[in-house]
Amino acid sequence: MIYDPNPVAFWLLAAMVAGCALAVVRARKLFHAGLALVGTLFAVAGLYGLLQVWFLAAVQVLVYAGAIAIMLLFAIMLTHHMMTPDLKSLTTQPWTAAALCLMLLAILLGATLTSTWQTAPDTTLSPTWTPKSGFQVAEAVPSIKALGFRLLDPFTLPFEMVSVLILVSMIGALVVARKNPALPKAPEGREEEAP
Amino acid sequence: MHEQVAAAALEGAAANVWLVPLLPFLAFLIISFLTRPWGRVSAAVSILALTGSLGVSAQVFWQRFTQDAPPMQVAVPWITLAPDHPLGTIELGLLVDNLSAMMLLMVCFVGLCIQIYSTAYIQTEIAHFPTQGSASMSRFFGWMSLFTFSMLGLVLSHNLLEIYIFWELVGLCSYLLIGFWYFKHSAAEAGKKAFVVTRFGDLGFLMGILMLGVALKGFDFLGLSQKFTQGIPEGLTAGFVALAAVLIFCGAIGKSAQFPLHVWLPDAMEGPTPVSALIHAATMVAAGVYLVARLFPVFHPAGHAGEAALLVAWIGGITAFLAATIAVVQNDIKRVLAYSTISQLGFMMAGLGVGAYTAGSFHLITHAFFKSLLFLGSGAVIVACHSNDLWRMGGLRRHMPFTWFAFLMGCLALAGVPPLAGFWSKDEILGYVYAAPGGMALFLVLTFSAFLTAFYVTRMYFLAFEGPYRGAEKAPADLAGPVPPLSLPAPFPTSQALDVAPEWTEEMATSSQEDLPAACRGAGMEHVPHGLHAPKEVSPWMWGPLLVLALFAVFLGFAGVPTGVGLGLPNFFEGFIHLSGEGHPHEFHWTPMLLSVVVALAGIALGAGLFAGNPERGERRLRSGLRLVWPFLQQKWYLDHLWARALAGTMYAGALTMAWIEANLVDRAVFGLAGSVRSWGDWLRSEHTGKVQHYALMLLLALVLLAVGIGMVEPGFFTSRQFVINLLEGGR
Amino acid sequence: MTNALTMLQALAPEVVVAATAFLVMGLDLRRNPNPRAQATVAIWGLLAGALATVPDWLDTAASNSALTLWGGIFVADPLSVVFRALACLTGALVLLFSIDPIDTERRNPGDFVTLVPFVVLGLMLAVSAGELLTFFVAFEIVSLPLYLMAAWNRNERGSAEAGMKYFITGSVSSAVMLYGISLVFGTVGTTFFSQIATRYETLADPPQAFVLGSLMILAALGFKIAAAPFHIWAPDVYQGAPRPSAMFISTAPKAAMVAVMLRLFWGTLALQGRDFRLAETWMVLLAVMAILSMFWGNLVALAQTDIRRLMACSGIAHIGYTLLGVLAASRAGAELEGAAAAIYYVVVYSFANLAAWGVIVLVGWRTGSDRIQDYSGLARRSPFLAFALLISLLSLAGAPPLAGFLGKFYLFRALWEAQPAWWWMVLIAIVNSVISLYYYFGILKPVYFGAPQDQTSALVVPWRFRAGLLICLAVIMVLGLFPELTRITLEAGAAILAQPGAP
Amino acid sequence: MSPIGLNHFLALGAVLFCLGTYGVLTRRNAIAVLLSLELMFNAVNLNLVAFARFMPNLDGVVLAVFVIAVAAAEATVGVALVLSIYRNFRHIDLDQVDTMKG
Repeated sequence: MIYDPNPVAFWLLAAMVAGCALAVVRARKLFHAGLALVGTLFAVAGLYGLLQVWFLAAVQVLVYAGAIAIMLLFAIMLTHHMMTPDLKSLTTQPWTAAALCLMLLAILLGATLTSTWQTAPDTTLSPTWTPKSGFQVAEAVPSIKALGFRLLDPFTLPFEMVSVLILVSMIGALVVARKNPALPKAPEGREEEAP
Repeated sequence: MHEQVAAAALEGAAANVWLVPLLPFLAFLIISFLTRPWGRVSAAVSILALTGSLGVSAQVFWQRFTQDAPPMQVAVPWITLAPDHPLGTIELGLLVDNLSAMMLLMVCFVGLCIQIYSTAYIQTEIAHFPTQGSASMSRFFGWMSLFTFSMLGLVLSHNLLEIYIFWELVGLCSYLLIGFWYFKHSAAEAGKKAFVVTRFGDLGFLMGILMLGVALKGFDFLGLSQKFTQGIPEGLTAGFVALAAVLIFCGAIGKSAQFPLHVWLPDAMEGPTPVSALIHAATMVAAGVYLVARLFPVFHPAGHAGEAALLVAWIGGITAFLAATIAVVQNDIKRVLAYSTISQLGFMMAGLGVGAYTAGSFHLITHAFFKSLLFLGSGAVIVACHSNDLWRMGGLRRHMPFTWFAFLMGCLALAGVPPLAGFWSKDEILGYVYAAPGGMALFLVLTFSAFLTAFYVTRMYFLAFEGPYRGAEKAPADLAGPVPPLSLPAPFPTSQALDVAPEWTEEMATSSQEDLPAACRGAGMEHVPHGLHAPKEVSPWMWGPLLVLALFAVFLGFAGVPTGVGLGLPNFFEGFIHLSGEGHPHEFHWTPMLLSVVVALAGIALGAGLFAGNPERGERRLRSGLRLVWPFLQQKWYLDHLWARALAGTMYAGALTMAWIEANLVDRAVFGLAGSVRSWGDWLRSEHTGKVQHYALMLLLALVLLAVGIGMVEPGFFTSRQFVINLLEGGR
Repeated sequence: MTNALTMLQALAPEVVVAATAFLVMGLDLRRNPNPRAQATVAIWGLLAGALATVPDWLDTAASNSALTLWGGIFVADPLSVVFRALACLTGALVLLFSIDPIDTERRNPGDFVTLVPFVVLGLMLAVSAGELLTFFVAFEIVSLPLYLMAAWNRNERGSAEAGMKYFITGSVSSAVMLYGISLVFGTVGTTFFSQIATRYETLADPPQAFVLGSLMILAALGFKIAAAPFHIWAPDVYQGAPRPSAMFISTAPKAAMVAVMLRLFWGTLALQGRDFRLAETWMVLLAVMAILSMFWGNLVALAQTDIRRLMACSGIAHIGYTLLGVLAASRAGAELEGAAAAIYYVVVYSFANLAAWGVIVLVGWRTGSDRIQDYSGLARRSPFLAFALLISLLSLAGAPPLAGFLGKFYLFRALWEAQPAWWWMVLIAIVNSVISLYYYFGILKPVYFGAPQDQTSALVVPWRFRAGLLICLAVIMVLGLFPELTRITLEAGAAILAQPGAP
Repeated sequence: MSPIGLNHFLALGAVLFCLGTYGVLTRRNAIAVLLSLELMFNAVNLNLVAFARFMPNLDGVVLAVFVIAVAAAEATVGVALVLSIYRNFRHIDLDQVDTMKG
């Protein structure tokens, strides 16, 4: 049978997602926008839960709401007096952007809603593997175990690449974000090619 | 040579033939990028590379000489412009046949002698320009190597387009080396003149190549030759072939300094003397002759008169005569030799024109040896006397015995004294011309030129080597200095203003002298009493190669002694280089041979009679004897002026027209167009507002527009049944 | 099944470069890091990486096959070999050109040197990725450090601004691409290139979402290569970023993305097996992008006075030309020629561009200016630099007999053969080449005929620049002199992509 | 209430994506732009997870995990760049970060 989520929960969460997202893009105070983002992220996590993808819901809360949002909040605090809307006007080109976004929405909706999707009865979730029984198509809900094997078998390379990605972005970010250092005294012998 | 046109692959020693041009090229790279600061190292690199090339080409030559093999070639596609079209692929290839094998050997050997000579010689020139130093030496040897590479590539070229590329490359090298002392105005001008004048010929050459190649659907020499073995190829008219051949010959006229494009070569003597020897006597100028020999069947299609060949013959004859007359009146030793080169090239062309394939090629080879010898000898003389002026020489026989001996051998060879090399080769050309139907007029012209040759050679020899040393004296006022140049009508800019053909002035003749720093100018020739600075023999590095070349100048001729002479020698040369379908069966005639001996001896006798005792008196008598034509000859038949005027006049008129067209038509159109293009640019540029969110907006707008464009959103899209169902039912 | 040895061979270049990257990073952690030594290590490591592609090449080109790992996540085929080697060489050259200025100005040279091999690693993985998300992650490994390198001069407004602009526009395009990936995944249920086409065959009705998803991916790729109309960030970023970073941005990602476009729009998204309509759609789209790029790039370049902005605009135009090859490659029957032409062109472009940027970096470092008028009299201040600029710009302009001319020629011919009805596009491209001559000569004229301003002294060219420029010029000349050799090799390499079901 | 299906999630994703886009295009504050970017990434994830659940195909979840990781890296870089802008301009108003144009 096709999976059937609870409509009430969906609409509630959907409203929360849309509302919080609207707050993110329209809030007058940046701090509120940040909080609204956290709200959105939680609501999305809720939707994952509604879809029974619990692992991702947890990741969403831990990594996204817990880490990324907090980092952004720190950035807000580093660059702002916290609660003050310090810009002369909050927005630029609001109407053009709104028109564009509506067109974009129309296209996205149009394309997705006229397509037929290959949905299938909820029996063929990706197989799991146990040492005893080998591959099995058993669980209706994508399990963490299945996910882990999937990450290890075909997606090994991107998995490793993501670690490199995070490493390099941290190296670079550290350099760029660091305070202006007083230019270090050049060690001897480094000046030979200076103009 | 063409009995069996089907080419074989490169085999044996010939399989290594690619090394021959490659080694000098590597030397060029090494010198340019690695050893530039060390002149002597560069010289060593260059000479080593050339020695290697010489070794390989000697092997190739030996292989060709001992085996009777068909021409060998290899080719790879180089640039494919259209894969399916016969002309769509330009090939790079190597063609090894007897002619190219012999040319390789000649170029490498003469080049090697000249380079060894240069190691000592170039330092004396560098000494005149103390700021130049070692880098100049590297520059010299680097360019010499590049030139050698280009020349060897030209010789080995397998098709017309390839030869054209190398043709231009040797032209470039010649330009670079003529203007070697680029800060000397005259040198820079001479380089430019050589470049511009030969470009006229090359234009025709390229057109001829394209005509021939496109019409015959192929550029490679063997294929072309094969198509002509049965006469004019099908689908072509004799006129078309003749026109193409004449156009190709234009290239040869330019490069081999034939009338009327010969004017650049005397000026090219501005280059260092080894350059004159290598490029403007032995190799590059022979490229035109080589080209005509390569395309011999095109000039002489079987069973046809060969109108183009007739033109070749007469151009050659005229050139030979004209240059010989001018050489008689020259006072600059290098210019005498330059005109003599032009004249001898004319002999070769005349020979090829009447079908003397073997004889023309033979003269090409012998001439390369004795003319490079003469040039190198003149270089030694110039070094010793610090002057180019024959009137500042004299008596060098006693001071420079080795140079004297070598130079004398060269002179005798050039004059055509038996049994030296020049005699046999020139005589064979004369023999062919004599035997050619309708060739009597040409024969007389050439014979007279041969007489003149013997005469001016003798004059040069006596002025330089005999009598007293006149180094300290000024030349007698009435003997030096040219007739005032023809003044041009006022509206025409002078040639100098147009940079086309700088007029000959005394300054130019002695400019190498004028530009010397005061300290070394003449090394006190004017002020120090005579005798203190007698010329000294040059270093062994210089006279050594001279003697080697002299050996060849004396004995090389025996390789091509006509069998009819009865010396019992086989005609090696003819056995090696010959055409299967040569126009005339090779008969030996005693008449031209005896005649040429007679004229040579007569010329020598006349020269000796005039110049042996008192050269000044001889010169005055010569002038009074020739007083009607003297100014004419002195002004080089006014050809330079004619060129300058014709060019200047045409160009001036053309320039006026073009100026009008440009001001009134082109400018308006172009600036109008450019203006509107620019304003479009400015308009588009204003889209770059510098605001990042504007950029992001444009990005997404572009996405939306493209999506709409490819039909993502159509009328009725949002009211379609599927859309509504999906919207309401969530796609279940 | 792939055994460990195959895997090691296929991945050898990546392993070498990754090891180099980590080694260089480790060197940076020492107490007294020596950035020039780090750069040397990195350069040799990258060269070793380029060398390590040779076994892959021999293996795949000889058997005309591809080595695939993890069911197609990683593909080692001739296309990827060419571009992996190119990425390594580009990285090495960028380091060669950048270490002197960046070390002298002491702008965290060690970290800069560390990031370069990582970026190269990302590029190598991107061109060999056989799966959308792997490709995406690989490309983020390229993009994120490049955003930061653009903002590397922390004390310069322009640099920070360039980094920010690059980041925001880049992130938007990343999000767009991800959205596209999600749509494609949703329609065909896989993100593996090799499976997308086969799965698509089984669908009843070509879904709009697939087309839109592909379009979004194409748009994001267009952003990465700075093709109009997604190019608008380029001039600002090139102008503001530190010159070495701008050099890197203008070459490496573009070349890699062209390879990815070839891979993606040739069999994967064009889906020629099923119905040609979609392939036609992409051809029209690529044509629009190509024409817009050529005109926008060339016209805006005319109006520039800053050489870096000018190079940005000319880069846009060059991508326009290259897209003609990609376009031809998506036409059945002309794939080989189109792909080979695009590859040849992009390789030639990379080296010519690197040479030109090498000069820009050096001149900018020595004089602190990028105004074209300040290049006046460069020929007298340094004949070598002027010559390098001459050759590279003439090659970019497509002047015969340099490689750029043949590159353009091949592109035009491929287009002509793929779609003779579009002859007018060839005409447009030729008109554009002519326009481009105008501004390239606008640079060369002051360089050769202008007088040096205020009698400045000779420009000393450090050996690293000399070596780097010589290498670039040598490559341009060799590619120009022996185009046939290169092109045949490329065609042989590209042949594998044309096989049905190839990734 | 009608049952909830795949398209509901997709439509929500589209809305979220467009809201994020709107934020990116209009917010003058650089950090707000970063927040909006996160919305866009979340929209993608929502799509992926919905596909994964309804198709059903576990790969969607795997992709979503990667997207989260990439988003984290992007945020890191974004914050670093914002700080760099702040240092140089003493503000983070993107509309006024326009020293280069034309």
